[in-house]
Amino acid sequence: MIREILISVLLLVGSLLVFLSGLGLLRFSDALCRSHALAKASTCGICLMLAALILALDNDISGLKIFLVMTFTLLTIPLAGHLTAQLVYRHEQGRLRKPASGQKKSAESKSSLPADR
Amino acid sequence: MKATTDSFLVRALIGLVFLLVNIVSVYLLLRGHNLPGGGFIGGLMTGMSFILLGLVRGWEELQRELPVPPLRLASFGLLLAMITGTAPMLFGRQFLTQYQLHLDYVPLIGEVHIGTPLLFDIGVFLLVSCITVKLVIVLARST
Amino acid sequence: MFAVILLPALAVPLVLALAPRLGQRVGYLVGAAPLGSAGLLAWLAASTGSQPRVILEIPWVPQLGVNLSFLIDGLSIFYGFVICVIGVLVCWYAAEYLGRKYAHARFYSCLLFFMTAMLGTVFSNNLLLLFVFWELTGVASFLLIGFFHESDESRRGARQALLVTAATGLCMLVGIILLGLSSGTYSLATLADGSLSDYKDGGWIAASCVLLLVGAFGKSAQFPFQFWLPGAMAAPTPVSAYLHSATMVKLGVFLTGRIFPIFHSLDLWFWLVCGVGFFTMLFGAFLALRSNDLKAILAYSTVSQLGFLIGAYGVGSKTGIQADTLHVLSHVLYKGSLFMTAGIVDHCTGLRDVRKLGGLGRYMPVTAFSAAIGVAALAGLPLTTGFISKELLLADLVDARAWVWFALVALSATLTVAFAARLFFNVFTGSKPEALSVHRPGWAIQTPPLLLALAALILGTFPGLLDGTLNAIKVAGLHGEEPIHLALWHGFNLEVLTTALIIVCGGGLYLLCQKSGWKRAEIPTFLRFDAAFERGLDGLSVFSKRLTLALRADWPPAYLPIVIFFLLVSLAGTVAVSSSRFFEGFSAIDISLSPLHTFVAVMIAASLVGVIVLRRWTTQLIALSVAGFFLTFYFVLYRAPDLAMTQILVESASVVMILLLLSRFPSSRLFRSEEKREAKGRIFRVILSGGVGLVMTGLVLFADRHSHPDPIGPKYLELSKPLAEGTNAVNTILVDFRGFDTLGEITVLLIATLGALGLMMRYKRGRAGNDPAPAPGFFLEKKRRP
Amino acid sequence: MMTSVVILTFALLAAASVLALVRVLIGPTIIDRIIAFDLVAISIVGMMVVLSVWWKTQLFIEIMLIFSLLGFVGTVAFVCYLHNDPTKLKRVGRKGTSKKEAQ
Repeated sequence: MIREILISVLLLVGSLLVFLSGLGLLRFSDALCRSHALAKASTCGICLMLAALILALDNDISGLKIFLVMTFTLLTIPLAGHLTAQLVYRHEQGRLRKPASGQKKSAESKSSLPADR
Repeated sequence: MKATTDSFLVRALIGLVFLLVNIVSVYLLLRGHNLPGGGFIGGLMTGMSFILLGLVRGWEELQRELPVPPLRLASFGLLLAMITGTAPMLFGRQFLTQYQLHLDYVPLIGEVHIGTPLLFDIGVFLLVSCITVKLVIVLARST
Repeated sequence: MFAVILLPALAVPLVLALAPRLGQRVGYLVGAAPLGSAGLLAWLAASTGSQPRVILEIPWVPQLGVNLSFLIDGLSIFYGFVICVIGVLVCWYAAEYLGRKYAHARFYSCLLFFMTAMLGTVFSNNLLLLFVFWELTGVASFLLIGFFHESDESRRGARQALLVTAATGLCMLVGIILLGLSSGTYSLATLADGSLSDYKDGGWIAASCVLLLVGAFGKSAQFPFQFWLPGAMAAPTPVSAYLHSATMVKLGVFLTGRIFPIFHSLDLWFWLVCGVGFFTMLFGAFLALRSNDLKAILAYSTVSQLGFLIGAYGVGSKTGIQADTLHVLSHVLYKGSLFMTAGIVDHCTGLRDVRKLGGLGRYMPVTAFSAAIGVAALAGLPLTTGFISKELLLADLVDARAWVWFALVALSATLTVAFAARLFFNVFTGSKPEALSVHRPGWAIQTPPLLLALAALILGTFPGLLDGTLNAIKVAGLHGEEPIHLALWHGFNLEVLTTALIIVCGGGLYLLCQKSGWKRAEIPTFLRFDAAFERGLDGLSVFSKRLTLALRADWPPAYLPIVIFFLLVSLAGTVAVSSSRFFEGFSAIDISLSPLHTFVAVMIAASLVGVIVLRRWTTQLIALSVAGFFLTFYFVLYRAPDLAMTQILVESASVVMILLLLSRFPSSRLFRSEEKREAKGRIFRVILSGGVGLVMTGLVLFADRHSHPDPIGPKYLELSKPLAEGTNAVNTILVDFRGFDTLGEITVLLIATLGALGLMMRYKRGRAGNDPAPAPGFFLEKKRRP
Repeated sequence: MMTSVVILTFALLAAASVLALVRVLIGPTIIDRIIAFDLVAISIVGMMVVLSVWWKTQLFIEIMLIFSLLGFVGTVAFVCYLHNDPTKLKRVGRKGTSKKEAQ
């Protein structure tokens, strides 16, 4: 019974995190933050769900395999995030807005990145 | 696609990813007969891993690193598949009859069940992976 | 039996080996092969007698009814002898004629290959086998006509000959199949004695008879197809002497003889065969009169004589043919010798235009003598076989009361006399134009024509010698029952009178033309069928080039919508036509949407809309791969892991390759002009794709309703464990049950890759500038230099 | 209890992928689209996890691995493609706005 609860908790939290990363993707103002959202939140979400899967399938071989999947996702998704972030950074160089010194300043500064239909 | 990403992080980790993917692809190949997997899938995964390597490290370097020219390996794969097909004809059986062998006390692994379809699958594996690699390398270097 | 046919072919490797060493003299050795065949044939004929006997019934393609079965009867023995004996003489003549510099090995191997094909055609009993050998002779004639492949004229002549004979050969094939289907058998022996009435549906018989005759007419250069024979004169003279006078063009006559017992009771037989035959005779004689080149005159005279031979088959259709083999024999003898003498004249003087020749008699008396006999036989003067065969034909015509054909034959005979006289007198007598340098031919080259001419003379004066053999080789269905009695003088009757008249008028016509200096002697343009044929061919290629350009085959975005549009129209059309049957099952579909499936379907649809809406290639590619991911998830929903894996791997591999391809174009600016043009076609394309989607869903639903009664899927699942000892049915099918398909697939994969590499390598070098022709099809390369 | 959790998780993941798809469609620059593409891949892997939890099968473990691999390969490919050709990054707007941007 505890296993059921644990699995459902893990699943819910994991999917919530993935959802949040999706939301972040939509809400954030420029590409750099979006890659930030992608890299962190979704990795953690997926790992939690995989942990839930390990618990759900209780034979140990598949557990090991899922652990392999987990390491793989832990390895690749941040790397992808890093790549995109680096690309954005290299492309924009100086034109990125400074970290918001004052609340006022960041509100009015529109996304400096040219939008692309 | 001449210069690739010059970020050190990706260059370092790609080796690990390459290794992981190839382990899984060989695993998929070997268990192909009973569980989802098989020659095509394994071959494609290995091909993808090489593409990944090429993307990150650059195609010329990949071309140099390849231990054996891919087309030769591909034709060897085809030859292997052909041999497993024609060998039974030597013993008077029909073309492409498959033999199964069931070993019980293999020292390390325990009970093993291998057969000529596995050889056939390995042939397919070699062919598919080498073809993907060769095509992508030539396509990339011809830009 | 096989030895007779295959002996020349077996000699080919021998010739190829010895030719380099023996050089010119290999011709004599080659002559041994037909001699051997002739000997074997004689022994075979002696042992079997001339009753038709089918030998060697070896099934080759039993399902189609094709078997290697050979028929020995009078007709085939006679033709076999003609082929072998003339073959020996031609080889001897060619040894002398072809000097040092020609490729003897290639020439003689083609010649021997031709002999085998001819013998095969003559002796084959199965019609389809006959067709195979028939086409082989066509190929051999193509090789031999085009022997001097440097000169454009011989190449054109060879191509023309091949095209015409092959086209008519196809008609013949259709005729054979029609005949085979309606009569149930392809073997000539059974067809010959079976009467026409008992075949199932008579309608087809007339059609197959016409088609077979078209094949025969094409091969024997009859009226509509006669233009290829003069074109074939570009071949070396031994070939012309052998193929285009003695043997190959006789195939049409032989075929008419073969199918005579089957079709002669048809009423159209008389009109068609006689009509085409005798009209060609007149037409050929007329053209011969108007042409100047020595070999062209002989070619057109051959066309007219072939008309004479084929017409002979039409005449005696009621009582059976009298002496068709005699007609063939006489034509072979004198036409062979005439061609060889023409060859000698050409060999010694290098000229073939009759107007520039003259007075050669003094330099080559032996050739002049044999040419004289040949010309006399051609004109049908007494004391030659030509006279006897013309007499017999005229006698047949008189018996059959066919006065129209009688007049036609008489007219063309007079024309023949005229140009025959021109052949002899203008070339061998009269004054020699000084510009002509003549060197005396050796005796060896002059003996083959002499032998033929002497044979024509002796058999002409003492026809009795032939009676025995002619009666021996009678074929039941073909020849009349009562024995033929040849005599020089049949008493004073109508034929002798007409012959005398013919000779007198012919002489008069010759003198008339001689006086007018043969000024009008060139073929009017509208009669030059071969020129029209060439123009037709060129027109065809121009049309096809223009068509591909019109369809813009090089710019896929332009022609793909058209192709899809027609696909749509045809599918929608079939659905509309059979709409009642198509939609009857649809009401029973239960539309229970499981939330999961609908969600994925919606997502796929949404991302595909994205592909349409987005502008740039890279963004479209991303949306496309998103759609691919969801599609793969669909397979996961249906619990098909293998399928999902393969699908996603292949898809992303292709995405990477497309990306590599995209990165080849310097920047999207290049596509500016293209995209402008694309924009306006966009709506049409969206509707089109919508239509295709609709039709596909319809088809899927239809297929779902009418699934196969006992699908094979479940069987594979059960058998997978016991037979292949593997629980994963997908893989056992791939590797074990249908291993052969997989083997085929991976071979195709390898070949396709090599092809792709070839293209890509070519393109790479192209850009390096040292490759003359850049990669075809890359519209970038052709239209705009980036 | 379990089914309701599965349904809820699925709904959340579906919402995540819808959001990602929206970003793919409207995303101003290509990089946003790449990120969104990656998130789509991840959400699909999530869905597969939920499915295999629900159906209690081990079949889909490899596919999850392959999906994450291919998500990564796709991203790397696009990034390398863009890396070599920065001109693609610029905004190619409608009606000539790109001219102004390009300076």
